[in-house]
Amino acid sequence: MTFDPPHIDYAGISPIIALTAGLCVVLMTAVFNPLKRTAPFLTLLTLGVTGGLGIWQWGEPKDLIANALRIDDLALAILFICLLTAAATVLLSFREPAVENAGSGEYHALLLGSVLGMALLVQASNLISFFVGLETLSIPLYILCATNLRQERSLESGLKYLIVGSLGSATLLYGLAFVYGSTGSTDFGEIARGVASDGVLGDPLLLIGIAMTGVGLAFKTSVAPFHQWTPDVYEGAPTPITSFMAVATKAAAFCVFIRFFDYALGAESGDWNVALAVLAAISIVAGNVGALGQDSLKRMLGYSGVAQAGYMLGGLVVASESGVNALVFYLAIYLFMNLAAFAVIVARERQSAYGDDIRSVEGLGAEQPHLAWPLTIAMLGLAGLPLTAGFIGKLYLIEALVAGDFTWLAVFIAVGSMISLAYYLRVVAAMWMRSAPQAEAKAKAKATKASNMPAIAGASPEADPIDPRAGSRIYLAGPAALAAAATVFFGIIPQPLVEFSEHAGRAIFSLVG
Amino acid sequence: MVEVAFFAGAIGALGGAIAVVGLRNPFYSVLALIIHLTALAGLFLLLYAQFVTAAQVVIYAGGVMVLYVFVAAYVGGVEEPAWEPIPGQRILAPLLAGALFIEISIAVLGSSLSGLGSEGPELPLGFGTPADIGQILLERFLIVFEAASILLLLAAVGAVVLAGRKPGDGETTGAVSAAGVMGFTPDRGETAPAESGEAG
Amino acid sequence: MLSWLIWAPLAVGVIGMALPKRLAGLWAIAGTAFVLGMAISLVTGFDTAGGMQQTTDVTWIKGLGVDYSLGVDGLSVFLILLTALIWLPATAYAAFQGQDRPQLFFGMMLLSETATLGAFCAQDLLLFVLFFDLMLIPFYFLFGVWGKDIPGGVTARAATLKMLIYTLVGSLLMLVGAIATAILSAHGGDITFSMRELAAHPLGSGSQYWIFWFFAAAFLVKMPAFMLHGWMPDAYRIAPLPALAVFSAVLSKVGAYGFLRVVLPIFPDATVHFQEIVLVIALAGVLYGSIMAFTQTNLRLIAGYSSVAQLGFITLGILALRPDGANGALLQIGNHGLVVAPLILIIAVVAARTGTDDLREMGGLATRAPILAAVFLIVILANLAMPGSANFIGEFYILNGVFQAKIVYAIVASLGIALAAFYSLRMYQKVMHDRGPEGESRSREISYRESLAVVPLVLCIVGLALYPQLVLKKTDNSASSAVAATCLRGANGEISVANGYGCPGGLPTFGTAPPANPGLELPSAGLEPVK
Amino acid sequence: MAVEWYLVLSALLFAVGAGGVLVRRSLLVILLCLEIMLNAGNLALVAFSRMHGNADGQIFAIVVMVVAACEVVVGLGLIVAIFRRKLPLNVDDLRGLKG
Amino acid sequence: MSATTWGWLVILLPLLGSITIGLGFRALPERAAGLIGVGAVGLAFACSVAMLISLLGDPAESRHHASSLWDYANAGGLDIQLGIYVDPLSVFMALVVSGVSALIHIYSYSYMQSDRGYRRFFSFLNFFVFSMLLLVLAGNFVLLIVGWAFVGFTSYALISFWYRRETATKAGMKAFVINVVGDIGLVLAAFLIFRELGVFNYEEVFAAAPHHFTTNDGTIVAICCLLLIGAFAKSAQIPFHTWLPDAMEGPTPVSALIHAATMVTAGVYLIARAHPLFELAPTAADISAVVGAVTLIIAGTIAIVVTDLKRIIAYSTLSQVGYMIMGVSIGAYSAGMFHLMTHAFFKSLLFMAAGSIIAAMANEQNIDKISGFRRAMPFTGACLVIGSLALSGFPSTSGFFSKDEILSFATARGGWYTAFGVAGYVGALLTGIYSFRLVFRVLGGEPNDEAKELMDTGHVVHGEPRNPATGQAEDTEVGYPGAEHHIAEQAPGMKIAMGALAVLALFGGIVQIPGLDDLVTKFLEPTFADSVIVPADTTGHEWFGLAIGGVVAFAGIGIAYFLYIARPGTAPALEKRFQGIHDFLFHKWYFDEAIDFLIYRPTIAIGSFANRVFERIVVDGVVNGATDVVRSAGGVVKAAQSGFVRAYALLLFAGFAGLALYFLIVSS
Repeated sequence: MTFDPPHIDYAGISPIIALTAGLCVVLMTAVFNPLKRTAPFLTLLTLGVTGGLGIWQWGEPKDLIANALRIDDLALAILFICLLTAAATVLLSFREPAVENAGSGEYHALLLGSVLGMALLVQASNLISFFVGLETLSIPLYILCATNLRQERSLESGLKYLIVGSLGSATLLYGLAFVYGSTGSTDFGEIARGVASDGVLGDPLLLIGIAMTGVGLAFKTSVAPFHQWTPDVYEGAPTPITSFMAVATKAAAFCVFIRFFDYALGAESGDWNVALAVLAAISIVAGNVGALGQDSLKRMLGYSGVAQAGYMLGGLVVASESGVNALVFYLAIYLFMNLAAFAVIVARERQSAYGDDIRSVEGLGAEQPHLAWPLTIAMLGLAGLPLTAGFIGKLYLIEALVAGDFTWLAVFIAVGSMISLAYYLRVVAAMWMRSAPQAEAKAKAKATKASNMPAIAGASPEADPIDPRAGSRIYLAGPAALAAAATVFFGIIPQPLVEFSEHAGRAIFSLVG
Repeated sequence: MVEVAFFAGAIGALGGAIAVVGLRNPFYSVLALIIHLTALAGLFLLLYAQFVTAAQVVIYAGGVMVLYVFVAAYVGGVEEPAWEPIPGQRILAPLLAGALFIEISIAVLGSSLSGLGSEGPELPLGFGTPADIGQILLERFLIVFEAASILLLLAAVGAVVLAGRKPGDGETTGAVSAAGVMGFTPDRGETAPAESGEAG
Repeated sequence: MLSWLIWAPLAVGVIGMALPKRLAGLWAIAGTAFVLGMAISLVTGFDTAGGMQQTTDVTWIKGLGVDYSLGVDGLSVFLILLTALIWLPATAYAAFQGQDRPQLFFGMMLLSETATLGAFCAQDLLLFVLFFDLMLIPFYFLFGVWGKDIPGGVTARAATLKMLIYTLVGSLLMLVGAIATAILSAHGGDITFSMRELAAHPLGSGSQYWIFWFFAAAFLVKMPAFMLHGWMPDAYRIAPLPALAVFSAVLSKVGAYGFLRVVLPIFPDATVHFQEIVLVIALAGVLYGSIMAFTQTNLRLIAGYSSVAQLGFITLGILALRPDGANGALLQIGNHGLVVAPLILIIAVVAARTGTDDLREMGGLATRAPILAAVFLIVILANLAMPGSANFIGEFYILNGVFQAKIVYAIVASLGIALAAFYSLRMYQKVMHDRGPEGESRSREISYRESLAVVPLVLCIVGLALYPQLVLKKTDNSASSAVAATCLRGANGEISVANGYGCPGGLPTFGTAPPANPGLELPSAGLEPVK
Repeated sequence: MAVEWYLVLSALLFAVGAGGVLVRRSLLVILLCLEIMLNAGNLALVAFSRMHGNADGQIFAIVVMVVAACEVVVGLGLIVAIFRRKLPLNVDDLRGLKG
Repeated sequence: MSATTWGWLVILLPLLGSITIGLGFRALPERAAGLIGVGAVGLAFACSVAMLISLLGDPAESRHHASSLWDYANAGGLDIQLGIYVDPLSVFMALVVSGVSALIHIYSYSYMQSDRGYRRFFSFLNFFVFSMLLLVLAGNFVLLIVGWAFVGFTSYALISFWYRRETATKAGMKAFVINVVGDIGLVLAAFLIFRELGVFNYEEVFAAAPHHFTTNDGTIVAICCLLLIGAFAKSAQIPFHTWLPDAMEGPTPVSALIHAATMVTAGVYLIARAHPLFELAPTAADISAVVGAVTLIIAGTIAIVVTDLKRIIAYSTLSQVGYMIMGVSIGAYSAGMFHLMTHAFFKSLLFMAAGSIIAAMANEQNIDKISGFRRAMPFTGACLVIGSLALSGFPSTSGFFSKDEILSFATARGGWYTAFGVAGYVGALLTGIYSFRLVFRVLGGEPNDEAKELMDTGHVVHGEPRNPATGQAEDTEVGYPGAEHHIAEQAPGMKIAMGALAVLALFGGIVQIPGLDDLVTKFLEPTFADSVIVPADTTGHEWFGLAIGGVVAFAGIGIAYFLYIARPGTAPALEKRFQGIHDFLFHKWYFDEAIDFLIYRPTIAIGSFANRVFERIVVDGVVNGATDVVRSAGGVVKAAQSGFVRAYALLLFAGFAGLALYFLIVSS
């Protein structure tokens, strides 16, 4: 028996190495008290270095470590999205009660762990690294959701996520087992060849495997009817974590969705695309109608995320390069739109007495336009109105869908967007068309009370402290403004982002050939 | 002989599983799971997966189950109420489970893949032995191996975060993480054998 | 040039956001005046004989085949002027009125001007859709933030949301339709949204049939057409009047313009196929709008329903699929814009004096405000398409087109003219004549500032009445060719779909007899009296 | 024994585990049921590995065990945290988030 | 200068006058406004005369000129010019219009002096003259419609001149809407002409029509019927006549000018103008003649029972216009135009006289309350008598010749056209009765209070004026004759105008005495030269007709004398005896009620149905229904989101099972 060590391309795996190293360093800060305050900065540094290494590797696709991973532009594109989200999450987590509860080092280490999982997932090129990546992504998130330990809801959301998430993982695993069983390989390339071979194509064993894999991935991307964890977990989790989940998890899961379905199972696309299209349609309907009348902004965004996942799934359904382009483009702009929204929600959560209730933003247009504008732009963008990137994103998706003969799904997107206006604009209306003297007064009263009587505040476990100046903190207003600016910028000059996503699409379809 | 072993293992695994679901007391469920896992380990052995069998016994039956027992003992055996609050769940749940079983079985039995009906091909010598597995793991799945260890680290950190005592809990005001490590040793103890088990 | 025209308002608006409150209004007036100047120079430089002019064509989104493509032709040139012309007085009026949060208000006004000008200039289908949708955003804010809640009735927020969802139903489907058009006509090749290209390679009639409705829905809701006008009453009730003036005067016309610009050239077969259905909708709009207008007592709603009726006429003209109808429709688009904007501003003036929008609480304003009454009277006469006004010429052309195409529709539609006379005069009388319920002590003459906003528009009405040819001669070529698209079909130039008029060379001939001898002969020449 | 037998058994185990998650309310037992489902997957993996004479499936199964262990650790950590907060360990009582 | 240049001047002068007065309404002194108004119209008359002279300078066969200022609307195959057409007919009309208008302006200059709306009045009045001249001089159908609508509008504006009176504004609205209906008829006729001939210009249309249409072709009949709708609406023929009596709410000079002398005769002009078309469509011409005949009789019957001073004259106008319509429809073009001219003279004279009396009565118009003015206002009384004589066709007055020329033409044409002659004589009898009923009731009898006061003091002073119809106090501030009233006896302007008209009414007939001279016919000859209806020699018929006419007139006047002077009690007795007929006539044959019931109410009903039901249930219902569907779907989604994690798992597995099922089906 000879040991044949795999070739290790250190340049290729440098982002993963950087993340791992960063994770360990950040974890150290948890142990050494004086370093505690440095954790966020070290995390940002790690993310920055990883991003830099990613840029270095841009445009040089290669298989890594015995084909377990493949770094290409699709992987990097999604990785950039995840890194940006994570960086924003770090900023939003400044002074977050959840961080205090979990310990800054642990919190950030877990965050980095999740990002590491994403890095693995987006590059995953065989079933095992796919599964491990997905779990590395998920498990830290289960914990992070529950980090606001003082809040029952946070615990509940963590637990719900864990239970349903594990169910999803088990189903996914089972599906992967069947895919492995019917093709005899764990490698995506081999699977692609196996699937296309006679006797396997259309075999029930393979198809049931695809069905179960689809369920698992649909679960991760919050596609209905596997979406039900989303609103609950989004609402219960600490808001920075919600924003992280909303964008990064979805992006990473969609990346592997693309890689696995369009590449490994590409030959079967004629069978799975209709099924996924139906799921997309159900998501669009369920997400949009569910979001109507939600008072919790995070919950509303959760449902909206379900609907958006339905839109994005459209890009996958058509199994075409333009579909993938559209999906990646949409994910990129989804990052900006969500970030702008969540940054404002975090600010208002800390500033007002209403938490993430819609009442917390009432009258914001007059009181704090620098917060109202980003949220407005985010809502308009999510609704897909022009001059925001959301419009271009929908345009891109619809174009891919129509070209792929899924015009009916395009119509669903249109109708869904229409319904979505009702809840997105409700937020806008609350900001600009209502005044909120009462809310502000209460918040101020509560703030003074909190500062006067810290003991009582501490004793009341459900109440988070009020920070009356949260609205003008640069680490909240800054990301909000930048993300909103990006939303508008890419709405007017989308070409850079279009090219970015075309790289991604080409990366995967050059494999398909 | 193989058939007898298979059916014995199958009955053990299935019986254990049904017992886990059926027994009212969580503590007994934990014990039933141990039976299930052990029986499954036997089946793995029948499939020429020696290392998996060993890991199953060591990690699961030995390690994870200890953890379960600890926690079950810690939180106490709480009987579940018989009342079902979700309408339709009691009827739909078994139906759905049955449907899943039938669908998967149809897929398995309806498949035209040639290998399914056979016992499988002749296997090379040493298939599934620790050496074989170790070599594959380090040659082809190195990154997976490393990732799994990071995952375990993260899970450990997570357990500390979740179960550790906090200053707010009013027991100690020391460093949070230190208190966590001190206050919740079992999982720390569990991660070590898992890592070492793979390395071997 | 066109880019400057389109984006100047937005630039002005953005700068205005940073200005102090009292300067915002003046700055916005200066901005809209500047835009008007540009629009006028555009019109004067317009070459009547030439087709598309002042074109800009830059690739915008390469992968999607979307170009930033602008141009002006006879269809759009006066609409651009109209836009610039209406925005200035409306902005001025709003500034004189004084607004809450003026920077935002004027920012939104100017953004909406950008969007509207963009829609009129866009020569790329997708760019058109984009601007078409964009128009809604500023109006969502204008209506929602500065609208007034009706006590015991609808709130501004609810009404605005209703309007937005209604109009977006159409626009989003239109987006799908536009994309489908481009993709289907590309036949797997490079996708382009260029309207000219799309018109040159029309789709098969099967695809046209369903895509047609996606576009028609968007345009008909925007107008609003009969049965799709559900958003209109509430929105008109709550809207701030200066914003409503531009909304009613210009935005509702974009739908009609869309028919001419997009539907006729790109979906000719479907247009011919569904001609009658749209005609019926338009006709119902004419009658229903008119009847509703004279049973309403709220001035805003009278203006609103009258717009429904007028837009019905315009749609009739377009769907007559004849050059005269199309020319009339274009002229009427301008006319109605010129009429309804001052009408709504006058409603604002009147409401400022009486404190109500309700006819029943008004009367006898003319006693104290003869100038206001005279101005109002001119507007009203134009609104009821008094012969001698350009509106009459517009309706005359429209109805003539319809009459020659589908005679029954024209005869029924002419009822609308009588009803228009009724409701318009009724409105005038109840406000200016007769007696109010309790004295009219509050009434005063139109102020200098208010007349500065209203009177120039009225002068435009009068000027156009004297010389409607000013518009017609510039629209004639483009309107005729837009209509001609519905009869020139087939790749080899053969006429595969006839719109019923023969169409040799794309233009219908008239009558069954040769045209009369143009020589000036005595009527009796050659005829011996029978003794 | 033909591989089919193992697969049918695995399907049965998966179904039992799924049914258990659906009907049991104790958090602890739900975690146990999840274990059963993962183990069903493992059985399928190992059986396929035998069928193809390819050890990838076994590697996969080992990885799954690690993952399962991690899930258990986190799950139990959550149970402890919930127990500490004196909250119910019945999943049906955890429904502060809904709608 | 050519005839067309004069023609443009004729149109332009009153327009300039109107604009000047309108824009300068604050700056101009009242008197200046009046002078500008009078001057503009006077100059217009002078220009008309110049136009006449210029036209007469041309040889008879080329007495027609077209002129266009600019392309008014020329696109899409339609060519509409801003053009006029000058020929004997239009010159004749321009002369009558501008001449009578000038006199009425002079009258108004005095009459309206106590009115606060003086400048507004003159501005409108000048605008009316402009519109009417535009109408008669227009060179194509579109411009005709423009003029047509303009006079309609000015009519509206002047009827509701006293806009604080509800009765006035309602009457104005009625007039306007009915006129718009007429406009629509014209517009549709223009469309049809365009469809068939592709042109709008008179010359081209009339030249092409005979080649294009065969006689009584369905299309040409349709065209003519549509033209007739316009003509009837404007000339207040049945069933479009109801607005005219109500139009008497306006100031009296307006009634004289618009609702007697000029505008209401536009229908007559139109038929004469379009005679080449009507001759191609004899059916339509006959319909028109019948309507004219019916109108003249019905209006006559109503006039006998109406008690409102001005309305009696208004119904008589209806009746007289009926004569003209009948005349031009049966081919008696120059006779019709002749009657149009003489009618303009005597009818405006009548109105002026009535206005003088009404002023003295402080706007009380009920003849039951007016009596005995013969000595209080001798000049007015004389004018009233002269006007009435001419109206009833008393021999040697202008009406005598013109009316009988029409009737004799009818009898001369023979066949069933004779019936029109008979109807005309019946009408003439009625005319005699009602016109002298008015004369006898107003001038005869005991002087009432106002008459007495006038005789005693030389002036009348009234209290606050009230609207007799509603009892509302008049708003004198915005223009209603104030305390100071102007009567012909004291205002020179009124006297001049009335005197001139009295002379014309008495002696205007001499321009066309059968067998002696035929100035009008000769002058109009070139226009109607193409007429195919030329009955045999009519002179005999005319003299015979004149004889009958004279007898009938005497008879009518005699009956009136009998009823109102000789046996004053007879009239009320007859009223009692024939209560039903009286009521029927008094309610004007229930035309208003019928229109109200058939048209107005249904429209309102539809409107309120649409408002209350349709809008809410159908229009909103569709949307609300869609919203409800969406909302209830939201309810379902939220109900599924029960918070039970096991329920989520259930749905997850259900989705899984469904998906698996789909794939199993696909695989088989």
